[in-house]
Amino acid sequence: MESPTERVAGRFDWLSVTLLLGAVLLCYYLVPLLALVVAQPPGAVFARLTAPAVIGAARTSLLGAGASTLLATAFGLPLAYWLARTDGRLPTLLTAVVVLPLVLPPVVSGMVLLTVVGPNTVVGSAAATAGVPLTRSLAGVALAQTFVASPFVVVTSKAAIEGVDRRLEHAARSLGKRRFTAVRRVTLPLAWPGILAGITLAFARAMGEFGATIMLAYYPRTMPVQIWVSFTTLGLDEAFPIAVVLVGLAVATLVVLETLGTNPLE
Amino acid sequence: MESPTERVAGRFDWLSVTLLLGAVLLCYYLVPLLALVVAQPPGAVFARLTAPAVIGAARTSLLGAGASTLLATAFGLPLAYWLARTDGRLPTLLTAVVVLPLVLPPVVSGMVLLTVVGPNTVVGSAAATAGVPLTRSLAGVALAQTFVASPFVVVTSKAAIEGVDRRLEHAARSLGKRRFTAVRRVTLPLAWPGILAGITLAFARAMGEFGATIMLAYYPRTMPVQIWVSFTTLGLDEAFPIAVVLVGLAVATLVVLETLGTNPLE
Amino acid sequence: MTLDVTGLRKSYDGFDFGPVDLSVGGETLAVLGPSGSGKSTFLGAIAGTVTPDAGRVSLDGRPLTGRPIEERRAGIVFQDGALFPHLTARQNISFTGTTDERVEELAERFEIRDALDRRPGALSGGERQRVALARTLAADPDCLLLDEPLSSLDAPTARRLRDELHDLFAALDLPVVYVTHDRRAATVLGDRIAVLRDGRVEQVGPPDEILHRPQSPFVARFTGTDNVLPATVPDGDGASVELRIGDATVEARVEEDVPPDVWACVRPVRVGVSLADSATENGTALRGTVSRVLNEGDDRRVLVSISGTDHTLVASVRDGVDGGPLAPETTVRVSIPPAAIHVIPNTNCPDGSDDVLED
Amino acid sequence: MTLDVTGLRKSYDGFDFGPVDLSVGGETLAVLGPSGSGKSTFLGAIAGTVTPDAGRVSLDGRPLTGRPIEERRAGIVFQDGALFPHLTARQNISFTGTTDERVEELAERFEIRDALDRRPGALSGGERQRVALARTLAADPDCLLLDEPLSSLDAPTARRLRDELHDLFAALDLPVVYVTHDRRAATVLGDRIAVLRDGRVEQVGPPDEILHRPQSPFVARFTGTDNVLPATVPDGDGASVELRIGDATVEARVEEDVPPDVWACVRPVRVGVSLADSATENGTALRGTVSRVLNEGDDRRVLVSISGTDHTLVASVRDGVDGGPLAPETTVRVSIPPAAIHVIPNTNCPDGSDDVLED
Amino acid sequence: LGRGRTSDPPPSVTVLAAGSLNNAFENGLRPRVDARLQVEAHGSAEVARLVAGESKDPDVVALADVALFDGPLHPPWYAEFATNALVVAYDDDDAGGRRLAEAAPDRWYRPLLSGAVSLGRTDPDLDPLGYRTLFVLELASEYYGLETDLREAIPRREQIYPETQLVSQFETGSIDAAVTYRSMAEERGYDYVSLPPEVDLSTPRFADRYATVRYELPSGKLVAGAPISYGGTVRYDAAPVRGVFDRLTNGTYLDEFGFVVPDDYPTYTGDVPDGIAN
Ligand SMILES: Nc1ncnc2c1ncn2[C@@H]1O[C@H](COP(=O)(O)OP(=O)(O)OP(=O)(O)O)[C@@H](O)[C@H]1O
Ligand SMILES: Nc1ncnc2c1ncn2[C@@H]1O[C@H](COP(=O)(O)OP(=O)(O)OP(=O)(O)O)[C@@H](O)[C@H]1O
Ligand SMILES: [Mg+2]
Ligand SMILES: [Mg+2]
Repeated sequence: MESPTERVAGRFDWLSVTLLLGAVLLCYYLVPLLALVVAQPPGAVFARLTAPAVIGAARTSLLGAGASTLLATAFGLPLAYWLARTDGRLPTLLTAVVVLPLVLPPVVSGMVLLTVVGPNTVVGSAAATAGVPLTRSLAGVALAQTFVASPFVVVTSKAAIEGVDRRLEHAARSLGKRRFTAVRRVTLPLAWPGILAGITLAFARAMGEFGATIMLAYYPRTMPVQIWVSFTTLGLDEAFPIAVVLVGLAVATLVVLETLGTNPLE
Repeated sequence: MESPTERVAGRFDWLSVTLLLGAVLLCYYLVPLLALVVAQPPGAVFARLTAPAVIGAARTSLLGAGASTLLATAFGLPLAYWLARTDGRLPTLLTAVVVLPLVLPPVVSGMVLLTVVGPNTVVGSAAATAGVPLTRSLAGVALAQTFVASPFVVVTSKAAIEGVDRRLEHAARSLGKRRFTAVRRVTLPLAWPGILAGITLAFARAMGEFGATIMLAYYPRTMPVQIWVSFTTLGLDEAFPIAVVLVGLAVATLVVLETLGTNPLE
Repeated sequence: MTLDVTGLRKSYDGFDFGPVDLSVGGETLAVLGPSGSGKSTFLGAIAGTVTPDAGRVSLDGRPLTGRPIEERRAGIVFQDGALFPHLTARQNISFTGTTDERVEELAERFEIRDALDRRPGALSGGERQRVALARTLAADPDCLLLDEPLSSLDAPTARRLRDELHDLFAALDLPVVYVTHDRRAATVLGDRIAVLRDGRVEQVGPPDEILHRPQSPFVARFTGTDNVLPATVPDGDGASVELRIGDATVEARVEEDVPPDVWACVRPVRVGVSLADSATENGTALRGTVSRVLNEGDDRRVLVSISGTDHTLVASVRDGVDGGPLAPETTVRVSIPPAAIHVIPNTNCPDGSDDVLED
Repeated sequence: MTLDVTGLRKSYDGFDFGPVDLSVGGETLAVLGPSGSGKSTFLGAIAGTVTPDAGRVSLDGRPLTGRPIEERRAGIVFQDGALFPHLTARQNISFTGTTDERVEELAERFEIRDALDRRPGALSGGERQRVALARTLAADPDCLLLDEPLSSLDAPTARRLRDELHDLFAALDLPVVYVTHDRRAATVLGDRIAVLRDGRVEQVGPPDEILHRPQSPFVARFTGTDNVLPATVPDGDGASVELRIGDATVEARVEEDVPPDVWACVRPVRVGVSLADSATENGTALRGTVSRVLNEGDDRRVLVSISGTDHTLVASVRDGVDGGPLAPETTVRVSIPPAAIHVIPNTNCPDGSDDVLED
Repeated sequence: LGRGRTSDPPPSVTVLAAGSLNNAFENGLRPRVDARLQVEAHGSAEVARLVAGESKDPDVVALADVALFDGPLHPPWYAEFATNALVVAYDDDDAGGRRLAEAAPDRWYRPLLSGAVSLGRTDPDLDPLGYRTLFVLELASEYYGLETDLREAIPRREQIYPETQLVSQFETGSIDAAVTYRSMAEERGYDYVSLPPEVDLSTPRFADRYATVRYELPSGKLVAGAPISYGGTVRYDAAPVRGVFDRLTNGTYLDEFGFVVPDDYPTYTGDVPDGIAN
């Protein structure tokens, strides 16, 4: 039989200590969120669910965040792969560039973006002539969110791809598969948890983005803009229920993302 | 001798294609940033470097972002480890919780944080009595930035830790090292690229954070707040040079971070 | 120091390990068994890297089951080394804070001095394996669990290390469980050998007993007794009996009474093959035709179809010992000394030929 | 199909591979060599996973060097398998789009049907190795590079697979480079054997030549000729010469004229040991004292200090072949048939004993 | 941008407006115009900066302080269409707030001076409400003939919040009282103390009196006290824009939202294009 002290020692689990520390952070996230959610009368929240302005904003937010997450993934993954698999100082330098959009306050990001895609710029007016105005449009929403959120995909995926043994890619290629196929079928699935983390972060950030969006596209309104408008016109009581709707929307999407994107290794 | 067509085929490198795609995104980051930097007369930028308000703001920003990155790492790493190494549905659920602060527009985050650490709350008044006011103080800056930026450390580190073979930790423990030591000396160094990515993202985001910071701490001013104040009082010509200073500051810090935090595997 | 394993079980989807009961004193237990028979699972359950479904493991009376890995003090060398990829070989070995001298001494012993300052990614397969071995030994464990520690080494190096390990184990006086698929290493290193089959211990005993007195056709075949033939004993009394294999008859010496149905086991090296017209040799002689000859370097493996039966005997013949060329189709005389035949009662033992096929 | 390797070189910090020149036709080249001698580096340079510093590799005239890995069509089985951890064994094997039937057939052949639907993490060491082998074969490569593909398998399974591979290689008619540290596998599978030492090819030739007519003490020792003794030839003409080893004299048969200083090489199995008082045997006889006896299962390894010299001879003695007990301190008569002695000129060849130590 | 979009009916007109006008425009003006109204609201100074810096390019600009039309914006003309008054809003659920209510209407500054009430205000450097709060305090000292200058005694830096925070702090009860526009107090249903017209900056009649107080902006520009006056201008002239601007400046909706429209409003300054001032 084990002696009691041995049992206690066995039970004193370091994993629980990590959870304890982590719980502090979790509480820091949860308490304000719960305060927000609990304080709103469910009726008020449900009423917002049918308000056309809120429905429109939800649509814009989902479309915009979806589009920018797609853009971020489509362009960010190749970039991440290149950064991870190229030797030398250049990738380190470029990684720093990727992080810079995060450093700018979103409003400033919005303003500098306007200097590039604004209606009076070459790009902006060309696009507008082609019928795709880059500001005050869904395209503008997506552009603003892409600028702010896509670095997460790049930086997180880069780290994840670096963690995949290059030899597995070699093995796939030695079986006659082109590098692209090897990456698609071996490297990316193995880096998937990290890539998914990046995509999740980017999507969430895009959903919550306000500063840059309001510069590029006040209209169509995203949820954060709608919350802000409601707040400035009618106050907190009007704004917070919409925030709860936003949180609900995000949770639903994140759960779908987690489920569709299950780690293939598990 | 190789035939010319073989040579060409050999040179057509898929890695370059990824860079081509990635370059689109890089340009999207770089062009606005360059537009910003190049448009500012160097003299104007240097003048800001000595302005007391800017120096103060830079100090606050660096201290705040540094503190919040430290907090995020100190509490976020244990949480990430726990989330990565625990089986079941609970970690998935909690990971969603971790992402939620990103979903809230920063201003809303600031508002709900005020309901928890504001001067009239239990926590806030207790802290204020103890001489550490949680709003309108460096502590407030750090708290706001931690809420907004720490999820990056948690989510990215979690993915990185998941990528480390558990058997290596087992091996370390079979050599008689406690779990904590095994994690510190084996798991964390191996997950380091991912963790560093998370820390980098968190730091950058904290440097750029505006919405939540302005709610919790208008004073002392951080760089984004200072930029905003300069913009509304004196206009773009005053604000953009400060933004350039911010970018320079961030680049310097990121380079230091990259250098100090070199991947131990390389 | 004694390692006791009682009723250990572990089930995977499609594979059941155990129940296994074993006790290892200050000795070396060599574990032999086919690929997938549960050898690594066994070691893992002792070390704590595999959570068993049932059973107890204790070291010198101190229970190990349920304890965290780090408190077990069971040094395990994983089959693939499990080296820390971010540390050099030296840092791997001194992970537990071993002194420089000890690291140097181990490196000297295992011939990896040149590799010490390289990371595992820059080591050859064999170097990696030796670093893993050194790392485990450097931690001064209370028992040693080695999972095929020499499998990636060339024969001369493996033999040298085997001898080093032999001396080391003798000096350490710890329970050592040594998983190997090298019959020679098992014989040289093992004070006892345990043969695993499908997750269960089929036989445990000293090397000589396992090799020469297997208790089942499986153990016989697995340990190199390639000839396991069904035979009947028409007249089974006394120390010497006649065995009928098909139409042929051979004489065997037995220690106990044997039932009428038996397996006759003969190691290939004990089968003599001579040209049919050469002088009669010692022991019972059978006639047959050579069906195949395989050159294995020092030995030739000769397959002989025995006349009057549908069995094939395998003989391991040394160059120049019997003289004369042995080509397929040659008619030969096969002689087996009566003492070379080991008899296993053919009662409830399954044949085992499903697991170990013949050439 | 011919694989041509010319002037291949690769330098690591502290290790230089090459220059190596080799040509492999539709045959199997077995590569033997100590751990760390560059075997994996050699295969990697052909497959493209290692970038050589110099040299050319071509397959049927088509140059491989400088080409991307995927265009080389060189199927490599990595030493550690390099299985895709996120795919089941079946998905690993059918990675290149192999039909289900072919996967089943390979699985059947390599005895891994039960393991097909598991991921590498849930496979045993030997199962993993066989999946890697099957995966490479399923890709229908133009040449095969195998890095110790059977090292994690138990002896009977390894032998069965070795025979499977033998038939397969014969049927495929591709260049096969087979790195192994199993001398038997090299002998059975290799049409030729190359012995690597410190990154260079020390000798290439058919198995019989490598084993029985090594050109250097290193090759001799590495391929199992444990007895490599310095000898002088007082009178070296004709087919039969007398060799002086210390005070003792043995007779040897030689094919060419030999210089006065030579190495006398004898494989342990060719050394006969009999009790000093038994009848004189064939061949030259020496006297000596048994210093150690090691039981290796079927054989006993007997170390005999030869009187009149300070050399020790190793004999591999089979149970019951010579009869009588052989204990340490016994005085014995050692006989070596003149044909069993292989003579290597002791001119510029280094001894090689640094690399391959004796028991 | 309104000019290019004649093709898609109804035409859209973009209005960049001061935050305090947002509710009136969103819920008062929008139902009264045919055009698709796109209102963007920021702080008045921010609006002016955004337009001056060409970050935003609206058809109509409407600000809470016509002083901004002398810089950073320099439109050729503008219309003043409403005024507002400053009030002291308080929270009736709160001890501090109730004390303020008890002191009203003539002694409202006492609890503020004694420190029993936590007051919130906005940054005078950043928006007009901020410096107007200071004007009110100075004018009140004069009006009540106090020895202590309220402008000196009351303000402390801790009282300064960005506008969004001020509102949310007030609504969540962290601040007992705030100096704010009457329109805002009305629309949000705050309790408030009305101030005498000599103090509350609402009455053009007292313009001279208001002009005695000043505040220096960080740019060095000196702003003098003046009646609160909401001004607007059209940046891109087009029929739908004019329609909107006309409703914007002449609408009755302004009263509903707590603004004051003096009889002579709207008044025009500068080079007014034909047909705007009818
Ligand atoms: N995690 C697992 N999940 C499912 N099955 C497993 C798992 N680990 C091992 N197995 C299976 O259990 C059996 C025994 O595995 P084990 O690794 O113990 O064999 P082994 O005797 O060490 O074989 P080898 O000599 O090939 O290394 C194998 O059939 C293997 O496929
Ligand atoms: N990437 C590398 N960097 C530095 N040294 C290396 C690297 N790879 C291999 N080496 C060294 O080169 C030598 C040859 O290695 P290689 O793997 O080819 O040996 P090997 O013959 O396959 O040995 P083994 O039988 O042990 O697998 C070894 O000493 C090894 O330490
Ligand atoms: Mg195993
Ligand atoms: Mg190797």
